[in-house]
Amino acid sequence: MQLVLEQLLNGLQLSLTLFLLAAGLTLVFGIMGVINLAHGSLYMIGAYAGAWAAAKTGTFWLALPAGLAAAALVGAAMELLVVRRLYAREHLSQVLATFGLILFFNGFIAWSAGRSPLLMETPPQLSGFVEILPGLPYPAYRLAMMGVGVAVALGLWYMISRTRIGMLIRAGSDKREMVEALGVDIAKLFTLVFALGALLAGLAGVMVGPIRSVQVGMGEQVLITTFVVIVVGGIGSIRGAFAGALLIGMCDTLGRAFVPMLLKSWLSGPLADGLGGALSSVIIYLVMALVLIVRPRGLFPVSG
Amino acid sequence: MKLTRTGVFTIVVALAFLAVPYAATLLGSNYVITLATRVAIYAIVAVSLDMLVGRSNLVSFGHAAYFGLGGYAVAISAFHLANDVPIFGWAGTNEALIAWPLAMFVAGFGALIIGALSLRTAGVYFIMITLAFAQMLFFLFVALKYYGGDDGLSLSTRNLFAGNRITDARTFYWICLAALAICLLLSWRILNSRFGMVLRGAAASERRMAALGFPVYRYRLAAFVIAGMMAGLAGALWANQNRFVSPDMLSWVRSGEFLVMVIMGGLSSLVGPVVGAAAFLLIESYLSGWTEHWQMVFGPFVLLVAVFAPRGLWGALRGKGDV
Amino acid sequence: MSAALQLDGLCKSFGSLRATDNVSLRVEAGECHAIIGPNGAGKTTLIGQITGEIRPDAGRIALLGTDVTHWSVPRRALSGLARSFQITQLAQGFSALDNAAFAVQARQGHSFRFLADSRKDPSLRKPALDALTQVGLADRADRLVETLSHGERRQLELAVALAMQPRILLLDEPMAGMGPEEGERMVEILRGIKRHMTIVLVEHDMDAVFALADRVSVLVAGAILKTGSPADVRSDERVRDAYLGAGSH
Amino acid sequence: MRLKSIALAGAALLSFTAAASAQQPIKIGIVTTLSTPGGYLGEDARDGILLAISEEGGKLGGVPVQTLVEDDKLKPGDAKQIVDKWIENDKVKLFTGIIFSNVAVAVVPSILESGGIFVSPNAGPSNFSGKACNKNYYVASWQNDNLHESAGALAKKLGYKKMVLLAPNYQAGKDAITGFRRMYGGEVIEEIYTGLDQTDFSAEMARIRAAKPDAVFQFHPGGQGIAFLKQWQQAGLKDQIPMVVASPSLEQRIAAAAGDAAIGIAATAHWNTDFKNAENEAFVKGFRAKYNREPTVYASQGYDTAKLIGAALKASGGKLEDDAFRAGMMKADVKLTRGPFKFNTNQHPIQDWYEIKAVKGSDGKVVLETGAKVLEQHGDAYAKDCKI
Repeated sequence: MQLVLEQLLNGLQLSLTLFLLAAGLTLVFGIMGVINLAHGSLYMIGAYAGAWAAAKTGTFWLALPAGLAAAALVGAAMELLVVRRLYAREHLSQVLATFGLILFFNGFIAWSAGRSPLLMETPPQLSGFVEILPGLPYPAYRLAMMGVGVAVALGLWYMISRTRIGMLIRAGSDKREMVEALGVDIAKLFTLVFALGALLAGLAGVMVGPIRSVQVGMGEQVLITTFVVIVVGGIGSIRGAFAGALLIGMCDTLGRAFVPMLLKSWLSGPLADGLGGALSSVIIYLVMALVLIVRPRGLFPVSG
Repeated sequence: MKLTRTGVFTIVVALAFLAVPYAATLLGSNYVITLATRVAIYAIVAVSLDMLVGRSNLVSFGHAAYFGLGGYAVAISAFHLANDVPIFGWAGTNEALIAWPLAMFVAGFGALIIGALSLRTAGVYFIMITLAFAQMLFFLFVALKYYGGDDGLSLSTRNLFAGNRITDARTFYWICLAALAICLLLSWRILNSRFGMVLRGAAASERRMAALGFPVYRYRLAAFVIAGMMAGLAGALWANQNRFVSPDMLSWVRSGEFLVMVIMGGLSSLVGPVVGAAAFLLIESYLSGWTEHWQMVFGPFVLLVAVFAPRGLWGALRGKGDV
Repeated sequence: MSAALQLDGLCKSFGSLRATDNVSLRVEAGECHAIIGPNGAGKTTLIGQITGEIRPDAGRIALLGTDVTHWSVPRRALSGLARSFQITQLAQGFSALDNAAFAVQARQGHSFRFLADSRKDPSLRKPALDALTQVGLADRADRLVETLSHGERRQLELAVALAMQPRILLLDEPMAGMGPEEGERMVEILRGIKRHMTIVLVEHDMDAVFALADRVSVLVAGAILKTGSPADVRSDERVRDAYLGAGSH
Repeated sequence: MRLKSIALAGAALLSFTAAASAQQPIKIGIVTTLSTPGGYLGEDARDGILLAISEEGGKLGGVPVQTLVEDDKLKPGDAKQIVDKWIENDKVKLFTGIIFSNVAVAVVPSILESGGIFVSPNAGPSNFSGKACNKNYYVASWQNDNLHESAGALAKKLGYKKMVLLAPNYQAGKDAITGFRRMYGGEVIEEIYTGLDQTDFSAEMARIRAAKPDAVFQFHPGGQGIAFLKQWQQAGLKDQIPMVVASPSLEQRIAAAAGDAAIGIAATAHWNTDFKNAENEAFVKGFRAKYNREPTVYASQGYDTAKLIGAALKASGGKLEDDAFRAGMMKADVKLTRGPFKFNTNQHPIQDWYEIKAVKGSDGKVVLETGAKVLEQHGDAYAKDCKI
């Protein structure tokens, strides 16, 4: 029972990390209609900038702003130099251009920062445990990550439902004229939103620094899962990204946690272990397929 | 008949392919042939992908899956043959005329299932879902220990072609070139047939085609399967050329590269994808030989093509209005 | 004899908006039945339900006596329902003749024919050209769609629908965006067609409606306010208030 | 258009023009992984090889050499393409550099069929160590199983009775578990297979905690290994359950990137920075000076590979076709950074394996410290099937 609870927490934690990545991606798509394959690169840039700052200053608390700033700045630059030219274009051009960006960023990081994975330590304040239930300690850092994820979700919800920017965002990409008629500089708004998406990716990057490997290509490892999340949730919907992240994060974690165990109850040991491993690595794709069979536009389809 | 610019360049491309073996003799190196064979194989994939992306407006980001399925079909039958367990109880699976159609069938079957699900969606969903399905197959092959997992599977020898050995580089090149020619001819005929008109019409206006009474989904699915089969043939050829397959054949990066080829060459043209495949392989191989940081040059190059030359190299070469 | 098109109690809501509110309508074979209504009356939603692009929440649709409520768009089209689009939906990059030939091809059954060049197939080209001739576009046959004038595209819209040789022709604002001269030409063409075809005409242009329609239904706020002869409708007080009085025309 | 890059050591050029005997340099094709997350492995192997060459002034074993280097992108097909090019265009006969087994499996047959020689600086897949061994195929690093056999031996030596084993769900991972079990002999409570690109291991760690083993063996090379160690520490398991790993899951770069999370982990390796022999001290010093970073086990293997090639070239007088090259190779008459070394009958190493522990160094950084010998002059299980 305690194991189940712990695994649920693990699933929730993975979900919230996925949400940070998915929120930025889906925001950018929902508002500007751009698919950004290089979203994972922004995550990598956040992590590298964070690791670099942590190494220079010796504290995670400066790494955090450094990572956020780097990702947001690179994101803004990306929007101004490249993405801006792609709004009116087909998804195909966007896929291609941002594919080129992935290659560039991977090459650039390898060239400038070297190929070694970088060190990034857990901040000492968060290196301990919290006993959530008697006999169930949980790493403080992971709890903190969950807190950040929830805070970001709430913040985004507030921004979108209560603020002027949120209203503009809700107006969506197809109502450009309307937004412009309100006297909004749409070009600036887009740069801002793109930078915000990048910032969220950077936030995810810095935060996973202490628990994952900071290295070239780390963005692509999470990119496809993030896509699965937003497809399941409904591309362009923040609510969908949240639901999708929960579904995918939970299925992935619980699949890895319990599928091999269940298989073991009616298969021999090694076979069950192997099959369980294979099954849990494709489980999120199966979930996605199932969702799309029932709802081809995701759980929270966005009109238009 | 007046010769258009497209016509001229098409002939130039064809002559270049025909001249390869002579160039190899002149240079005294078979590498030109090996490289041209690779170009021909990738060109088949690019042509098949253009049928979807260029002609049908279906941006498949998982085309490597069918390429890989085709390759694995050949490799797995060879593997069973080598281990004395022919798959279907008979030993002819080393014959190209059996193994290659089998590869096409397997790839086409995969495309049928993936397409049937993916085509329910459209636009960016379609891009993502094809990507995700290909990724799923990739992970499956990685986990498939019996067939080598991520180490892949080696073929001890190339298939026989109508009973003849095709280990000679030139022979194999001619076979691949013929396969490319057949695929080009087929795709040209298909695109101008009634079937092709429905596909292209639906790409231009799906609503119109539905209102006329075309169940567009079925036509697209058929196109998806045909393209998957062509990619499967290319995969079979690739497996034969390298005498090796690995899950890397199905990776999403490769799917992305196929898209780059098609767009770099020029969408919705007959020869464009062929030019794109050639340009892609030459540029990539030149760059990665030139600097270990090739990605820093190649990435921006891809980006520039996407932003400034959406009609691709072929689009820039050929005259306006030509098809 | 069953009606060409019969709607029974159709309802469709989008959120709290009732776009179609219990609409029942009977279009007799051979008549030209106009549906008019102010902007936002629910005409587009109604057309969508008739063609099959929109599923009704409740109600029943019968074409030529067959219940087609759950049929797909293509299936309804093949059973004899042709439509034109308010905003032209022509296949760009194709010639006028190609566009008409699509319709002929659809009518001839499935198109799983992969090798023969369809552009050299007289069984497609000839009927397509006939349809173009019918709307006076024969001399534009080989022009690409995007090079045609707006009026010509509207005519081509009609030609494509005619090439389907439908039993029922559903015209969605065929006069939209036309100048007076082009409009008159279109009315002439439609008058010729109307003699041998059932037409459902959804139109804004009142002159055209009163020139062509045998009967008129007025749609207001998703519901049918009145159905009757053009003269009846024209003199109806409520219609005047709801629609004509508000005076778009 | 020559599609190649020639990393021609400047010194080689000098000796080329100055030397009285205008001997053609021997071309060495180094196809290795420089991009992707695995790029640092190839970088180190390449730099190790190049260091050995530059120390000798562009020669190996007194014979001038010229290197060609290209990135295989961890794609077997690309690697094959590069090798084909070098065989055909540049007439390269001697190859090295390959890091990953899946690349080796694809490429090695082409090299051997062309009459070429391959000396592996890292990959030692079982495919070519048994029945399919070849007289022109040498592995200077290890037979892949050795890594995990030594870890198994260490676990046995440390007295662990019940263990949980983890590895990625692909070939190398499954080989790791097989190899480990071969020498371990104790009870395996559970085998857990992880995903190829998996970055979060919390679910697995909860399973391990629930299984309550004496110790854990895990095989996650590169970035996955770093993530695993960090999360292991964070889950508080580091102080509860001992961990045994093989060299690829705890080498110098991983230790540096994992930081404190690596401390206390027991690993096995056949080389370490602190090996006390003259060759190694010179190598470590030279590597630090030239590249301004710590060498890894991959760098040492690259260096040793070059040294072995040098010994063979010296014996054959720079001829590759000669049987003398092979005789020189097999004799391995050269001192390597890792100490005693000889080739087995299947041309894979017989060497010593040591316990390696990550400890906090005097400067606060993590260093790897060599402990006792775990396996002495250890060969591999496949050699008996090899008939050359």
